[in-house]
Amino acid sequence: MSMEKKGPSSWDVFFAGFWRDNPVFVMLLGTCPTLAVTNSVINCFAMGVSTLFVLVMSGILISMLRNFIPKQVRIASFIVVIATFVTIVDYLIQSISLDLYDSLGAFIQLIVVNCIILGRAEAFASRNGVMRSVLDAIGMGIGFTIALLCLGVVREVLGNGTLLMNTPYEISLFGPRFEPWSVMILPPGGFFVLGVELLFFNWWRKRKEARALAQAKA
Amino acid sequence: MSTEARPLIIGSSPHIRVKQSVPDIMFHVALALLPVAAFAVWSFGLSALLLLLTTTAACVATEHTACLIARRSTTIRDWSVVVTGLILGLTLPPSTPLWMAVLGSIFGVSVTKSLFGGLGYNCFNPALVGRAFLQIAFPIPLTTWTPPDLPGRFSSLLPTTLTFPFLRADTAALADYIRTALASGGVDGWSGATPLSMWKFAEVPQFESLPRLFLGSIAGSTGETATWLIILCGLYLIARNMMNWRIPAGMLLGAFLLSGAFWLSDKTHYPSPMFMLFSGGLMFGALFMASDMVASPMTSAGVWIYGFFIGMVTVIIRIFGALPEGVMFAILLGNAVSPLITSATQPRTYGLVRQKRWIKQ
Amino acid sequence: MNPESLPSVFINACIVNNFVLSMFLGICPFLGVSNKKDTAVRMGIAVTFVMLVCSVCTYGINFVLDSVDAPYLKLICYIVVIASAVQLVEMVIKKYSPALFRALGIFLPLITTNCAILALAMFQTQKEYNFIQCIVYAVGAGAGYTLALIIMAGMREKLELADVPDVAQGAAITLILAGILSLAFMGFAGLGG
Amino acid sequence: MLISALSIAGGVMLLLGLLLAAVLAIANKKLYVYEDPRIDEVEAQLPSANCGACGFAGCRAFAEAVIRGEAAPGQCTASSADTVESIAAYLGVDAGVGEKRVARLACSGGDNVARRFAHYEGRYSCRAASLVAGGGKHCTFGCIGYGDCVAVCPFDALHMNEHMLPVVDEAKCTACGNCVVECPKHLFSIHPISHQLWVSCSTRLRGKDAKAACAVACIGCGLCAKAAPEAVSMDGNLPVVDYGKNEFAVREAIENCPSGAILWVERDGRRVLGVKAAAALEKVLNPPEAPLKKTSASEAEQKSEVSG
Amino acid sequence: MSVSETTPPVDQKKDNAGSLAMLRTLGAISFVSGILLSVVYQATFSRIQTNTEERIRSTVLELVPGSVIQKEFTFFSEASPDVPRTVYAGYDASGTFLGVALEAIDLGGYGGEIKLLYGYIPDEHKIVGTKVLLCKETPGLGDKIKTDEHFQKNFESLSVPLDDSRQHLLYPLKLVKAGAGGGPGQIEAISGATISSTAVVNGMKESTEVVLPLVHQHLQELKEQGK
Amino acid sequence: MKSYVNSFPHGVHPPDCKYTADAVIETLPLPPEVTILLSQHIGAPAKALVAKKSKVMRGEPIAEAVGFVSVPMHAPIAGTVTAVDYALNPRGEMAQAIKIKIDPDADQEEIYGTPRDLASLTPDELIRAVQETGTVGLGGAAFPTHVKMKPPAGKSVDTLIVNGCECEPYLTTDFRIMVEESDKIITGIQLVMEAMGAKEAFIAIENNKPEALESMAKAIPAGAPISVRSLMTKYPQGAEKMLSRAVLHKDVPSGGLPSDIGVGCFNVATLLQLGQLLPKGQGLIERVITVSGGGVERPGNYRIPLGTPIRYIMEQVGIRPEARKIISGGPMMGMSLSSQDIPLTKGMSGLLVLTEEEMRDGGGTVYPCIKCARCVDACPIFLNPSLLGLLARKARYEEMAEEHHLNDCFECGCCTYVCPSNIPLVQYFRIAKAMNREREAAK
Repeated sequence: MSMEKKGPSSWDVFFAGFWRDNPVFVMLLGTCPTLAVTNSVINCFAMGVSTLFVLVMSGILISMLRNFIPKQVRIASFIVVIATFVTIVDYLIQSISLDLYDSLGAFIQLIVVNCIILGRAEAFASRNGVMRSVLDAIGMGIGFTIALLCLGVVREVLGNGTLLMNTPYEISLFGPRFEPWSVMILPPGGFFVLGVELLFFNWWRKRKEARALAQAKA
Repeated sequence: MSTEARPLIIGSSPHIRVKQSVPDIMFHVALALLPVAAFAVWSFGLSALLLLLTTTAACVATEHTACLIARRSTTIRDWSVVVTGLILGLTLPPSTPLWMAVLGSIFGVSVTKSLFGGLGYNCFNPALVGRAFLQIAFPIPLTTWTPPDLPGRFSSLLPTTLTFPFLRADTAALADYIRTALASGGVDGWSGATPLSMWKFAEVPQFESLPRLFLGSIAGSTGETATWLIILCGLYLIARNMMNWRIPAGMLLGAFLLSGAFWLSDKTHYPSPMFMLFSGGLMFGALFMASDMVASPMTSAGVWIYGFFIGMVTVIIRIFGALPEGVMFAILLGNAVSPLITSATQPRTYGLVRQKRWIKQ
Repeated sequence: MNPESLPSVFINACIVNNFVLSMFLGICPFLGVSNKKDTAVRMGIAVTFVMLVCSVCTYGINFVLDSVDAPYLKLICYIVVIASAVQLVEMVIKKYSPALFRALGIFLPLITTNCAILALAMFQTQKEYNFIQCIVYAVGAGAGYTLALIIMAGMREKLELADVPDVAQGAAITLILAGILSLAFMGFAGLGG
Repeated sequence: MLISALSIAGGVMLLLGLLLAAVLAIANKKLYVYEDPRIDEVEAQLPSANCGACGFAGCRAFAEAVIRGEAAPGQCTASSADTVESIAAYLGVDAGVGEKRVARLACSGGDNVARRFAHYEGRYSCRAASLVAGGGKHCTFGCIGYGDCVAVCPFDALHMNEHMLPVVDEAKCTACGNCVVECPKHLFSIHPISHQLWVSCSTRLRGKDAKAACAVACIGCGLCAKAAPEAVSMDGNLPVVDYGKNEFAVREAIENCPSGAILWVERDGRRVLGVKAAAALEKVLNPPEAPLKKTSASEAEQKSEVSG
Repeated sequence: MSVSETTPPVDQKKDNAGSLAMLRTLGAISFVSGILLSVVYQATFSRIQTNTEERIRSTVLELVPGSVIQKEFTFFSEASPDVPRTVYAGYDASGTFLGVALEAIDLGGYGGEIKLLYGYIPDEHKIVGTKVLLCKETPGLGDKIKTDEHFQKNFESLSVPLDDSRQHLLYPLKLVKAGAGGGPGQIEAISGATISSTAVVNGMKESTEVVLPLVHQHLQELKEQGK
Repeated sequence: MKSYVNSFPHGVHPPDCKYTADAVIETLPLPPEVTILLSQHIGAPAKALVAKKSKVMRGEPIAEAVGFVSVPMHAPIAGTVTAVDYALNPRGEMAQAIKIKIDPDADQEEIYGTPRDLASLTPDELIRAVQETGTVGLGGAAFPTHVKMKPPAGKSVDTLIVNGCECEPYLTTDFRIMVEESDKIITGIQLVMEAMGAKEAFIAIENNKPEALESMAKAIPAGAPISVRSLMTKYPQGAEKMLSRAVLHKDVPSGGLPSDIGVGCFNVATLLQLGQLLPKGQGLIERVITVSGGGVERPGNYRIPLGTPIRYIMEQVGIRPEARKIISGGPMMGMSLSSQDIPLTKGMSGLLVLTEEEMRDGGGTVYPCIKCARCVDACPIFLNPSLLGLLARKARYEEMAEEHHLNDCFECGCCTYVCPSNIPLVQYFRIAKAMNREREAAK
């Protein structure tokens, strides 16, 4: 790779967000939408893609403008940029499908305050070039979508007995006699599922660390 | 040099201790629950028996498994988890499908107790969390009631009891079963409601007669019906100094006063305070759930406030909320605020001028 | 109760539709700052204050934007005003109370990205509240946020002394605690109309 | 229509932007607090152990001190040499790396050589035991052996050996001093690794009494002081090494020690006994009669608290 | 954060930038966003408008069985003359009047406003189905009003006869607990989503009480318009 | 506000086990050798006045006080000093001690002393005389009595509380001396009142000791401002703070002394010694202790010379093979001794030899705290022992002291006694206090 030894390679930047530095499971960012929209898989998907779009667009713009923005108005400027793109997404979705727009509730607009976006703008895009920022944004966006889906699948399957409900591809997994656990699509279910998934994530990471340590010793 | 062969023991003072230990206390609580359980089996039959056995076994098994996973020595011998299992069983409707009971047990014990570090560290009463989880997850089966003393209750199970795991409980079949059974006993008509929901959802509020409430010949959760027995068993624990009497006292008083105030304002719409006290799970909640030591405040004043708070919230939820019964949620809320109550009511230390400890600047 | 009446607006915002526990708003700071009671109180007060300011600003913005017929600018205006207000508050605290600043740490800037505040602006617009209702709504939401924070802090202080298994420590156990709390708050459903 | 909408939108936003920028600009002038951004950078490089070995209240306080020039990066004993180097390079200051220092234990009395004469029941901790009639070990000056030091070591540099005596892993030890504070008998102290002659006993008793309590106790014979008179002197019954004259603290001093109370610590942390002492110890440890049994039954009981 | 960021060189002068730069930057960015948003809004406006209309059209056609043409009417009731009441009439290909779709709105939902259309066949005095247009209810719970079959069944063929005065409903709509329905005008709630169910029923109640008499009043007009 | 007549709120009721209440005080034969620890009191250790091979007379001063907060030591037997060296003390430390071997030919009857006319002494001289007797608080604290008699500048004591509660189970020393030697106690009280300028004295006795109440009431001379108070039988009634609440309904301020509220608090045994020693100008050389517990063959109340090795006492009273623990003091606050080589000190008010069945401590499994709040209801100074215990488990010692008033705890043991989880709370608190002291010192 022609990259200088300045930091992680582009591939690392890209893939980090998927799992190793997953914004939800590792950095605990963007928990609000993670909890709020994950009661059906399709919502997760739409939310993930919208967030990805905003992340990438704002990443591009902010990394381009990073040298012109004074430190004091940094946050305000970033927010303006982000809010612009969110509003754009909002109108785009409305013009594509009103049904999808309705199913996401207010949370499209709340992408503005998703800490992932401002967090990446602050921590990455304002310090890196356009190319790397885009890679990071795509990686983080996909990581976010993966995390949303991790929750969404569990919540929808247990809470409704289906996958991809409200879409033409709806699959009923357990047949009509399934008793849905309505708690799963309610707020407490969101907290529980994320809590338990974090628990497994921690366990998995600890085990990996322990193994790495054991290997290093051997 | 005679004693030198066996070295002296050294240890920190005090060198004597009271004999009552944690397993003793928990064992007696379980013991005090047994008459209530027996009455439940007597009024609701085989299904109730199976339900109680299932929850107890499932709770014990969950705790044991959790200990194995955490590589700790098992803690099932301290009886606390048996108490949890019994309480959970006693708060469920008799027709609860067993698979739901198992799910509630697993959820309650693993999430509320094991994850928090086991006995003594749980912030909430595990049985209650299991119950609330089931209530929210499966609202319909958990608000489907069975009348007590059904003919044939000892010869057959209720149709929903053995529902296949994860499948819907057939409440229609249950209603048919009940109607048939009642008809064979010469009774027609069954509203399918507890005294509380009859009051709340009926067109014209219907108040159950107090003696029936007191004696337990009403529909309700397995263990909540026989008020007299619950009081007796609670008094046993209080007499053995294994329960803080202030909690049930505060809770009953809180519920009594608040519902009394409402009752005085409109006697036709609001139920009498005695109805409030004896209906639903208030008595059972006061004596066996709110009084759970682990999740209640530690100071005498705090315990009164805690009881009072739960009693009042129960009444508020019952009267204004969407649900007919609020004891469970009220106690959970009480559990949630109990650390705050404890720290706010810590009495003045001997010889100390009271400081502002709540918010330090 | 009439859902438009002031007590009802308050109870609704504070308890029944608690921003944290039933609307999933403002979770990040909720997880971050709920470990000590006094920090929780301060954070709660800060959030309530910002909510109040933003509620008033939102009312004004709506008025202006409706008069020039540019509804597409609402979101951006809300967020920019909120962001600036928060930054101003941050600067004031940093200047006059470094200790408080250290206590709230990185979470002060996070109030900017606290969705609870933006959501408040959006909900009050959506519900078409009048000025008084807006203020009551903001105070109620702030009080609900503070309540959730303090209850959580009380329990987490207790939990610090417990033997929570390694894998569950940190966010996992906090989320589960929040879940149980949210379960308990479900009991209030239907209250206040 | 389009034009007017555009101009309204542009105008409103421009006004808003300018207004906010103005407010922030004024606030920036009035309320500005300068904070050196290097503090964050340095803190980020530090290990965040917050061990306090540097003498400051946590890593951030240390970072502030380093920036102010009141401390050298090398004072952080928990950082690797690379990190120290990198901080020093970042700030353009001298790293100020000192000689590696480690914690040393002034006791050799494990359960194989030192006797316990009372059976302690209660919390499994040295501090707890020491408050209960001294812990029940015959030598009341020596290590109690319940491993409090191990528990407080943040760097995993201490572990208990099979005779319930802590062993310092000098490679991992960062001289943070936690064990020094924790040990109720005050047996630990921090020393540069060049202090190789080491008195590994703390008894104040005279020869006979000391020997009765512990096979490796110093009997106060003074042979070491004779072998290295410039560096070693006797204080009561115990030799003291004057590390100010470390060059005279020669290895010969340990050769005549009859008990093994004074020993030689190699640079890699190995503890070497004198020939005589080694032979004497061999006799104690593999005598005609069996060595003393550990009180293992009681430990199981005491540990039950941890599991229970 | 474990991604290591490349640090820009520390420049203390730049750190505390001048007020002018702040004004310039924030002003410029805001201005550009304003323009951008305005453009996007204008560009998408007609699409969204069409979407909304198309949605209503398809809904009306769906709600009024057999209809292929939809027409919009606005009536005013005497009780509340300043509120326009929209009535979507459905006709078959030959222009025969089949029924109407009516709007019901209630603000008392969990997430605020709920808007739905329901089909009404004036000749049969029957409601023949509903379709939720706007719903911000909790996904999976409140929004069951859209999907819950049991709840939908309430409206599949709901008889709503007017009383003799032709001004009021004979049986006003009424929400009852799940499983307790069956009576005329009774609608069974979704258990666990009482608030949303209440909002739906309240909205429909208000709408039926006002608009159904109106429809009958203007029935002739509606029938003629199809020709 | 609840008023606690003749008692204090909270506290516990352990079984009283006073088996030796009727055993008249006996005198044991003199031991062949004694070991006088130079620090048997709180304060600076005494400085030896004798060297190896010195001949000493019974009652002769053998060590002198160093400074004000210190007391001299006297030879309890006539004999020869064999060594001035390290010896094991009750705390399990090696401390300086004088060892004396009995001289079989010496006259053990005659006791060294310098009688003087007490009436002519000024209060200050009286206090000095008290110091010369070497008297310390014989209830167990071993705080030099003369220091206590001289309250800090600006403080004065007008009320004297005489502690005859003996609330610890098993112990009957104070009870026996109140029954047998009430006159001398009254003498002691009067001397102390005079030296301190106190106007009033209350003799506080728990109501389970009617004989002592009666005997003390009888001994009070007519007209003397001394009265007997019968208090509720409850542990720890005999603690200074509890006494001042029970008798005077006043709180000793946190971190302060009884003299802050004008109270002086003295144990009956201490006053007995003063009443006995001061007129003759003698030193403290022996004391009465209760030897009791299931591991003893002849339990009773014995008058024993200080410095007598425990082993000798045990030989005299007979120790059973099932004896597992020897405690100096009572079972609630006493110290367990690690060896029988430890000598009798001034602060030992009893020796309990407990068997396995008697001590229900340590053997029980420790369960996690179930927040039953029994400790909260037992703590006589209104702390939250449960919380403190949990904090201690996590080593948050400084927080315990700063926010939760750890330093007000006087380790009465009520919390540990009632704990159903067998949590060693008091031990945790001792550790915490020790760590805090050390951290403070390190700063």
